[in-house]
Amino acid sequence: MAAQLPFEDVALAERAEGDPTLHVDVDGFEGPLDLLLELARRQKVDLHRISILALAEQYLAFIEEARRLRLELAADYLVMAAWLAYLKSRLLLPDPPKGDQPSAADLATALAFRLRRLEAIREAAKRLAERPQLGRDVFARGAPEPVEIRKQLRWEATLYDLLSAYARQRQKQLNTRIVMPKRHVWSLVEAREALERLVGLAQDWTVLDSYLTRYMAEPEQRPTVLASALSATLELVKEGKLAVRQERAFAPIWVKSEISRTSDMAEA
Amino acid sequence: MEKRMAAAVQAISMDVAEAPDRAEALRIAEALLFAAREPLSVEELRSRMPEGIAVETVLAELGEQYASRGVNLVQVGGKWTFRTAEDLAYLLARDVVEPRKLSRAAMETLAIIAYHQPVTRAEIEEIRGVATSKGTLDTLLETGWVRLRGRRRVPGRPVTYGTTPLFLEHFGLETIDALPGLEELKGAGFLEGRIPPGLSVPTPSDEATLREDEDPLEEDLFEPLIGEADRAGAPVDYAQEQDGGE
Amino acid sequence: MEKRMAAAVQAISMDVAEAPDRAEALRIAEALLFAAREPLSVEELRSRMPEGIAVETVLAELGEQYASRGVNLVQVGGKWTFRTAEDLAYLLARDVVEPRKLSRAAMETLAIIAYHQPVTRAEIEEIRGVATSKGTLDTLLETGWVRLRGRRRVPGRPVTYGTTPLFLEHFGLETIDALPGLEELKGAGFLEGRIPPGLSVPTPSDEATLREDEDPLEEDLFEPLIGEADRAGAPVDYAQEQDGGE
Repeated sequence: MAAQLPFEDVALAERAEGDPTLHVDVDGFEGPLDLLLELARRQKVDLHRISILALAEQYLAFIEEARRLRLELAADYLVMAAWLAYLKSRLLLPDPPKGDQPSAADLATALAFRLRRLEAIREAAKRLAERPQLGRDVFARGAPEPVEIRKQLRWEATLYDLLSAYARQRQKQLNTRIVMPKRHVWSLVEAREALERLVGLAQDWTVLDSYLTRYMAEPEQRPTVLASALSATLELVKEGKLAVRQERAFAPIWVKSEISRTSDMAEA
Repeated sequence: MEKRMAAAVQAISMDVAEAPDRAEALRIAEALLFAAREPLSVEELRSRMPEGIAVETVLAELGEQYASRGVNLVQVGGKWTFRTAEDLAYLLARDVVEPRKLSRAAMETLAIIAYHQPVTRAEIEEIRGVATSKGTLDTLLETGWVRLRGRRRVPGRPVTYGTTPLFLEHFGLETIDALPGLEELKGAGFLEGRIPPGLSVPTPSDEATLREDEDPLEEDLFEPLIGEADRAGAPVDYAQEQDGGE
Repeated sequence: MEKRMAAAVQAISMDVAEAPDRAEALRIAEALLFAAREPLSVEELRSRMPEGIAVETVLAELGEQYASRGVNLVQVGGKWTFRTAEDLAYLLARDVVEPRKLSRAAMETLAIIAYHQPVTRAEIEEIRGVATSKGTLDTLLETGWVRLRGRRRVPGRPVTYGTTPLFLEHFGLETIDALPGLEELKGAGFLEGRIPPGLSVPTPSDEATLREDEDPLEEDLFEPLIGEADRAGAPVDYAQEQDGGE
């Protein structure tokens, strides 16, 4: 079966009309069904009235001849031969009483149907191939004029886009200009001036906070006033002008003029 | 009486007004069909013609005008195109660079696919009584006339084959129903037997939509024929079929 | 007399005999010209038509038949071919409008040009705090919304940019003064925070007439942006600006 020959050349020559003995040329056939169809055609009757028995005998004879010549046969040819031998025996013997198996006549009819169907589709294939084919019999426009696609860009942007783009940049500038609100700071100098006045007044122990209240009219001024006042107080203590006392941590701070005390001492 | 007169006058004036429009519609359809690389559907033509034109009427008239000419207006695969007249093939064939001729096996397989579609490889082999080589199906897929449709909803889920619009265009078929001898094949019952009884009429279908017994192809089916070849591996002898001519 | 009669009879019979031949010759020429990949010369046509045909006459007749149709027989480079009628050429082109969005960089640059015009590239870069790529300005010129106005009368004579009437039209602005100021922008929610008294928008001018500090563009400024690109070469880092969308 090492055939490299195309079907048309060999097969037609080998199966020339009127050749009494069929050449054993399996290569030319496209499988057992094709071989059977060719054998059926040789009966020269309508495929409807073909003798399946005769066909089976011819096929078996063909296979016998092939084996005699020690030709290598494809398995499916042998499978078909075995099946046809079985069919032949069934056709020759009376049908067994009704069983599960289909009758021999049914099998023969089915085979005949397959052969007719193969022939019909071959005829259809031939008629299809004979139709005027594009590029062989009929032709399309040789130089079609393609539709030119002209791309036009349409730029999309809204006034909103424009304004937000501008605002975005101005906003950046707004953000980089840091404007610090002017904070009121009670400077050390101010604190000292205020406390120096206290020196003259605080002849007895006085709570520092109560004296400073007047300078803390606004609550946010409290930290700066307290901080500066404390610093100035310590400075005045160092200079010996004030005395400071606190009973425990976070307790009110008491101040008293040292000048009055020294004068007391002097008086004493 | 007066009313009827008026109607008649209106009818005449409409005729007069329509005439140049129709002539122009014919010219436009002609130009579009001449220029196009591929056949155009009625919808494609309509979308590119002035509104309110009865495209079918224009096509019918155009077809009539060209019927006796060297170039004819034909319908292929439901679309319209100009083709050189069939009887002039002998003059034009001189141009043809030896067209690729399909082998007998391939042509037969193509016919089975066309008439029996959707059809599986096993069904093709059943009809031909011989194994179908991978080469034959590859060749047919390569022509662009045959495509993988889906998978039959049976054990093994075999791939189903069908034809393409290009098939219709190549063989100049208006629709798949225009296949030659289709009625005879159908009448003889040759197209039956593959469809589960009661499912549908045995008529070839090259519709894009799948049949009830077909599943879509998997997305990973990039190399469908490899799977097919695997399946067909063991029992058949491929050497017996020759697609040498391709 | 008899001789003349005979001649006349012969002429008539020749006419009769020739008529179908001529019709066939027309069909053949028609099909050949239709199927040809390239225009055909009279010689090429002659060599492929039945002998004894007056090809020129056939072509003249064919040309006449097609003169009023959607496809005409035309002569190009001394050869013959079918072409779509000139008045139907519009059928062979289709405009596809492709919407494209301006990149953020382009939009910002456009906004600055609109508000600060006439403005130079250096000024745009100063406001944006980033280098302006050539692509961005090219894109803006392409939109038709921005134009080159003139040259600023300062060292280096940089080009000044401004907007066009098309800009006003696209953005629905009556005049360029209709662009909202900073307070209005704040009112509309575009800006947040306090606007310091020093910060304001200059009065933009898109007038055709140049400002006092502008010179007209030179006539030889065919490719103005090339010069611009050269100028902008060294000191700026273009990588920091992304104009991906363009």
